[in-house]
Amino acid sequence: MANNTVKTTVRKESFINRMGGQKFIVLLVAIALFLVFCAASPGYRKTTTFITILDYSYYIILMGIGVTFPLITAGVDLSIGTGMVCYALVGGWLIRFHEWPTGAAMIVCILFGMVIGLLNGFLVAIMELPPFLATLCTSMITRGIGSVIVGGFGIPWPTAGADNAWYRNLFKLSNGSTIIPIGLLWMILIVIIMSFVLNHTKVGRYTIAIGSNKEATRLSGVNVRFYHILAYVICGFFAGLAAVSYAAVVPTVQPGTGAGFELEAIGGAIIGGVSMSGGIGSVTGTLAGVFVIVLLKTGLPFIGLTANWQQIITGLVLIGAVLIDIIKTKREQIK
Amino acid sequence: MANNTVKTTVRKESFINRMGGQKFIVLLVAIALFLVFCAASPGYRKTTTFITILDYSYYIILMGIGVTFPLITAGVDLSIGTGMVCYALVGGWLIRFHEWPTGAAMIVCILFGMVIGLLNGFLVAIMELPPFLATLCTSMITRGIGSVIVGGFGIPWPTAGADNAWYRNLFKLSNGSTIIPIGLLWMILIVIIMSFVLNHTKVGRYTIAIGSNKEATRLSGVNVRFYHILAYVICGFFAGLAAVSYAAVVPTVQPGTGAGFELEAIGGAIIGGVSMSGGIGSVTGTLAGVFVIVLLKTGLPFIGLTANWQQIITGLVLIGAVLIDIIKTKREQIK
Amino acid sequence: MGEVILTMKEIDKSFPGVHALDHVNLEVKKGEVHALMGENGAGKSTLMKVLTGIYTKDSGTITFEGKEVEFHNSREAQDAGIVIVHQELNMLGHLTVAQNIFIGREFKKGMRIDDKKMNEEAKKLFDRLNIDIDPKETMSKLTVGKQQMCEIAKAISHDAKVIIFDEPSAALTETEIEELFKIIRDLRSKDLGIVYISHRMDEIKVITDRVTVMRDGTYVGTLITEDSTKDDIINMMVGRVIYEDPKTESMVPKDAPVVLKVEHLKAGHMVNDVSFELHKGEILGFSGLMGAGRTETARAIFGADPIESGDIYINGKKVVIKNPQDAVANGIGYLSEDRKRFGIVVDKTVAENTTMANLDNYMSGIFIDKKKERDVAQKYVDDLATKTPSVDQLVVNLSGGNQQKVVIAKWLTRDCDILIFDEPTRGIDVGAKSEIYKLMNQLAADGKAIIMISSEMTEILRMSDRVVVMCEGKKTGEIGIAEATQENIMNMATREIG
Amino acid sequence: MVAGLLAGCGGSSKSTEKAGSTAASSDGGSYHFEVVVKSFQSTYWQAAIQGMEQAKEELGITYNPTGPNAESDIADQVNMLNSAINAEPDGIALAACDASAVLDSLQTALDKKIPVVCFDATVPDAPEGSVYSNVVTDNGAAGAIAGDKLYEAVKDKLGKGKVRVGEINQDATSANITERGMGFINKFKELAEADGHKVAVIGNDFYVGKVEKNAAEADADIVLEVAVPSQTTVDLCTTEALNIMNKDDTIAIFGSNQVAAEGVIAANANLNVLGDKIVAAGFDAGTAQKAAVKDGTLLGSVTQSPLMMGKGAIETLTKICNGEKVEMEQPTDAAWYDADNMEDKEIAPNLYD
Ligand SMILES: Nc1ncnc2c1ncn2[C@@H]1O[C@H](COP(=O)(O)OP(=O)(O)OP(=O)(O)O)[C@@H](O)[C@H]1O
Ligand SMILES: Nc1ncnc2c1ncn2[C@@H]1O[C@H](COP(=O)(O)OP(=O)(O)OP(=O)(O)O)[C@@H](O)[C@H]1O
Ligand SMILES: [Mg+2]
Ligand SMILES: [Mg+2]
Repeated sequence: MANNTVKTTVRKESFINRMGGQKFIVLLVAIALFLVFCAASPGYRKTTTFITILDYSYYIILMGIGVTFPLITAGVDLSIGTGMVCYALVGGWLIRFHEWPTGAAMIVCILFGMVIGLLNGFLVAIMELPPFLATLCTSMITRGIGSVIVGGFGIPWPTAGADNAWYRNLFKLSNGSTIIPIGLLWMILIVIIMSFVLNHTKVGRYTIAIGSNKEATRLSGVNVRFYHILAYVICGFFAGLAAVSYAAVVPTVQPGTGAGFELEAIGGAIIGGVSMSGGIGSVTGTLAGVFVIVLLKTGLPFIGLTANWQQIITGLVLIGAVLIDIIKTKREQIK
Repeated sequence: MANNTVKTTVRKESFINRMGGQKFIVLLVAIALFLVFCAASPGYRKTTTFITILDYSYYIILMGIGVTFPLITAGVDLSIGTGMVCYALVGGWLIRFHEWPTGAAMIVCILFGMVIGLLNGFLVAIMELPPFLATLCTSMITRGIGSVIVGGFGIPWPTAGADNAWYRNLFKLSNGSTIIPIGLLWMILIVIIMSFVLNHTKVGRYTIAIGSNKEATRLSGVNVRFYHILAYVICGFFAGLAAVSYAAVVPTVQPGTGAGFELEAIGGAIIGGVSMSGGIGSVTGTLAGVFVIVLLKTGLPFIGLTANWQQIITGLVLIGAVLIDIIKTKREQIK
Repeated sequence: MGEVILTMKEIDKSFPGVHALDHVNLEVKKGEVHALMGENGAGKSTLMKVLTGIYTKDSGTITFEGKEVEFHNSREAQDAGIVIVHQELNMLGHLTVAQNIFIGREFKKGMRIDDKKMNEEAKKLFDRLNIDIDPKETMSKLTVGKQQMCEIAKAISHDAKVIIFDEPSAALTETEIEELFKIIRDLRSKDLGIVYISHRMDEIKVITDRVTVMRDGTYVGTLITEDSTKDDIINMMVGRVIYEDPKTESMVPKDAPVVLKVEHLKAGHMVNDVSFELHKGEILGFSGLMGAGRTETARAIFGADPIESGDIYINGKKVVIKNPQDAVANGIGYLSEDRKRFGIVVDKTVAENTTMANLDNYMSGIFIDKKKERDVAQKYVDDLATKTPSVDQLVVNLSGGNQQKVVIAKWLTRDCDILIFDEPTRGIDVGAKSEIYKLMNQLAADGKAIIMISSEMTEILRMSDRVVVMCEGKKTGEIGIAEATQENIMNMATREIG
Repeated sequence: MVAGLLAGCGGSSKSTEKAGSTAASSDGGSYHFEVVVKSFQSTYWQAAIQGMEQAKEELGITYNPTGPNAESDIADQVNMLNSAINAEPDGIALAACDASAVLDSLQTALDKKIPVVCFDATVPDAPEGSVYSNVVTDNGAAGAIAGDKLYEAVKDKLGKGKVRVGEINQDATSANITERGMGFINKFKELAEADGHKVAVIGNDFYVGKVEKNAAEADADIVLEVAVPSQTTVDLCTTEALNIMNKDDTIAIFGSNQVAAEGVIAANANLNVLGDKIVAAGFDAGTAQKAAVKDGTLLGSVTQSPLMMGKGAIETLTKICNGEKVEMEQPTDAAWYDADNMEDKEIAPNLYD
């Protein structure tokens, strides 16, 4: 008897895969790290520590979310680290030496970030420069520009308590003794919005499509250049936002710094499952990945490791976090 | 009538293309930069300056040649910067605190580099970690290990004139007043050898093939894993060599440093025409690219630019150097 | 057939080193299926790419619906009503089927892309076209055949006036082709103009109304299909007559030794308890429907995918094949069905690809002997009549069929005793096809053993000495060529076992 | 000013409040301190840790040293400081990378009544009462020592046409380096102007911007050129030094920390101008610099006492915890060393390899 239908055995997906695979593992790693640090150090399990960790995670999270977009297009943005510091410098300089209102300076930060993003996008999408090189160059340029504009001096943004320091309350409300880290709420909100953008809007869809197969996307009649540039502009936008949150925690923004932050953000994104060869990635994954990095950075000193050992352990844990998923996937394939 | 021959209009290649395209342009840029700096600064056109520039270019050149291999496999090695410093530290520590002969310490440097290369290769080729992340992690690990082994202290290699400082003569012979930079000869020799390896041996052929289409290469019966790992081991070997040449020029090797050197080497390779998406690149191109970077780094202070402007100009020149070729290619395509 | 909707006149196009189109003409009417034929590299795809704005023409005119047009990109062509199903797959592997089909024209609900509606629409489309694909599946997980059907569905979903199919059937099985023809007839009845490119003569006779033939970038002529014979068309294409008759009896001597024996092979998701024997000098055809597991069987034998259980004997000796190296060392060669992904290194030269599997023979000391390499590459370019300006041409610039010839050359340099040809003539023109057939017969006569996986029934019947039929990962039958007919093979290919 | 002895952790207020959680501290004996240094990058900080190690053995306390990877990782250090505060130690010894970056954290420490002792670098705007004591080298004075010595050495060459004096500073952000750099500039300028010379300071914007009554380059007979590399690496310090040392009118050069001084030494490797044509001074120690001082390549160098600072910081914290009274400013001296005195027993221990 002929039977034309093909039997489709329902593939039993593992619990982890149903929860989002690597993302989920990384989240577990983050939670595990947190618990280990809490167990090992009394100082770590305090609310105040938690708030401090959050304070210093916002800008890395924001940069990570932003850089997820160029990464998904199979590009990269190395300029966000020094760029972020550059925008914060320029914003602080406007407030301090030109008496701009804080709000206006914040907008300048974000716009400046978008302009550099536009430049990166132009170089990559129109001039077809390799993203690694193009953004390495803009990274140098922004580092220089920031210092030149402010004249080499460190710039403090309005400190807590000053008139125009309301922006600090964006990240942390302190009612006398209790401190509410509302920055965390913002992060959650932004992650939700950007997840939506990535998964349910044209911008996100075409970002993924460009990373999957740029030429095929172009042949489908998509304005590839526009969306390719947009990915970098989004990244720049978030670097600008990160500048604001950075200025809110670091009393003085120092020119010449910032190199290395981009690696934390990019590293977080990759651990969170973003593929550097493009087409794959999620904002929630990036969030989880960045958390792992931030937790390691803040937690290792608490368990009494010196700087050198912190480096070694960070490297090993990050490799481990990614390996878990890879080994799991391999085992499943063999089955 | 069957006519199997294809009509071929003889392609008129431009002079630049016949000379090697981007490589050649980059070489021209390097020469132009050199001439500009010489013209602008009397200090720059001295032999001694030239020799110092060479001294500080060897380790970047060596790292650049090495990293060309992982780059061609569509990977990257971010660990060479801190790695190189780590090997130099360990080598110097053996000489100083364990009275090892210099030659033995040099061999340790190189072997250590190859071991880290092997680790990178294992993580990338066998465990299939993203190269960016895997080598970022080993970069942290080597930074930590170097400091831990030497106990955090800066390590000077035997200074010129000391008994066991013969290794310095490998790079520079000084007969009283005249100094012969024989390091340059070594570099030329190494470039010739590695060009040969890349273009005329199996190792090179398969490195390129892996970068172009790894799966097709595997299905041709090539031991892809072996050659993929080998690319990283070669890179590690050169990082070890670079460590020796670095130790020969800096008075003290400081733990915790080295981050950023890898970007100069990778940047140089990319400017010299190596494609980060794999399959394309040449050792001579890398050499030219690294020269552009080294010249900018050493020349800009001489024409009176302050640090910030040096950054900006470096970024702009590098973008320009790559753009020339891209614009040229585009124009040819439109024709 | 209605009025003329599209005219291309005196189209000229050159690439560096190649004069791809030399004053070519083409005229398409409403409600006709117009075949575009020609050998590999004749310029068919290039002509269509010029039409749809992917390449800019050097000279000539395009008239569409009475107006002269010039499209600058595929979007403009699409908007005007000309869509194309490309010869090379253009999928976005990371997106779902529905997302692929509606890329660039998503349904929206406010800001939000309405994926639900897209899935529904895709489902409707598939139902109408009688295709069984889950719109929510990720594209890269589908087989080549299913991906091709998605591409076709995507083209049809446009509200087009002219649809171009560039070798749609190359990746499809017989049943799928039947479905495709139903779809095309339906489109024809709706007064669309259809350009159909294919190398399969049978199809041309069945589905098309007129045929335009190209040769070496020039226009040869246009025929009415009904009024012309297969031989007329072939003659116009290659300048001679080629005969393709089914094989009637096995050429293999009865006592030929078994070179390859596979026992109870189990691998991957699909291959389940497959056993067969392959004799010296034999061409063993593997037939079956799409997804029958033939490719996976071949890949498992070749070591490309891990084997779960089962034994492989070569010349009576049990061998362990863990990876392609082991297979190659044991004298097995494998020509993949997906040449772009697994067959060639596209951005390397013809010469480099030719020696890829056998570099050891082209070394002098530790150095590659480039002269020897180019010589052997040139030899196979001549033998297989590969159309390329030189052996230094990058493979990416060759036409699809010529790329296939380069892959064949790769395995021929390596003198393997056992060759697995997975869809060896996919996308190859009649002339070259007969060359490859001749070559396979020659190889078999020289004592090589060949497994030929093919979805083209005529090919199976013409070439095989024996046929193995698979269905759903199991071997469902084995039949000598003398007894094999289209009917009994189809029967086995759809047989429920156990 | 004498600060906060009553709030010391061994004092009554805290021990009653926290009797349960920090039982050990109420013994008055084994205190635990958090130490945040600028980095572990340089041997300088290792010498400081060595001093702490000595204090640990003498006083029977425990401490936990942390620090960022580079002195420019300001945010990292603030982070570590916050972590240290949250660990609620009996006291914190801090060497701040950036004086204004730690202000918020110091406020938190004050709120939590954790005493802070700054060593190596001060925090001038620290919240009242948060910093109990500063154990620091007066960097301005230390830089001035080099200025003084170099001026003495080149005095005779002045007044015969325009001359150039170089200064290499590793960066323009850290307080130590900038104070030292300015200390040198101001001293040299002051001495030269006292002798009737006109001094123009040129080069890095930051330093030039801090000079008062700067002369125009065209009018001056002494040009003081300040160079800062674009990154704090030896090779870039070398290039900057090379540039200045290659100029015909250069007569002296000063490198204001180990990296900068080694840059000067490295630049001389091929040029061979130090000693006779150009007089050079360094700062800090290290094998290369010590060798250069010994063979006369460098006229001499300035050393701080990192060991004493580290030890002093821990001792001071212990005193505070014991409720003893401590001085707000506890300067540790910097000293000039040259080929003649570098073996002296007051000098030699500070000259780390
Ligand atoms: N981008 C390109 N650069 C250089 N040459 C090209 C390019 N595209 C096509 N060609 C050449 O133009 C000629 C025509 O190619 P085309 O792809 O149109 O052939 P085709 O008729 O579609 O062949 P097939 O049946 O094999 O698909 C070939 O010789 C091919 O090598
Ligand atoms: N569980 C599964 N998950 C994903 N894909 C599957 C699964 N089972 C089977 N497949 C697909 O079915 C295919 C098995 O068929 P195979 O390609 O071997 O068939 P074939 O007879 O060669 O057909 P084709 O003509 O399509 O090449 C695999 O390539 C695989 O992509
Ligand atoms: Mg074609
Ligand atoms: Mg198949």
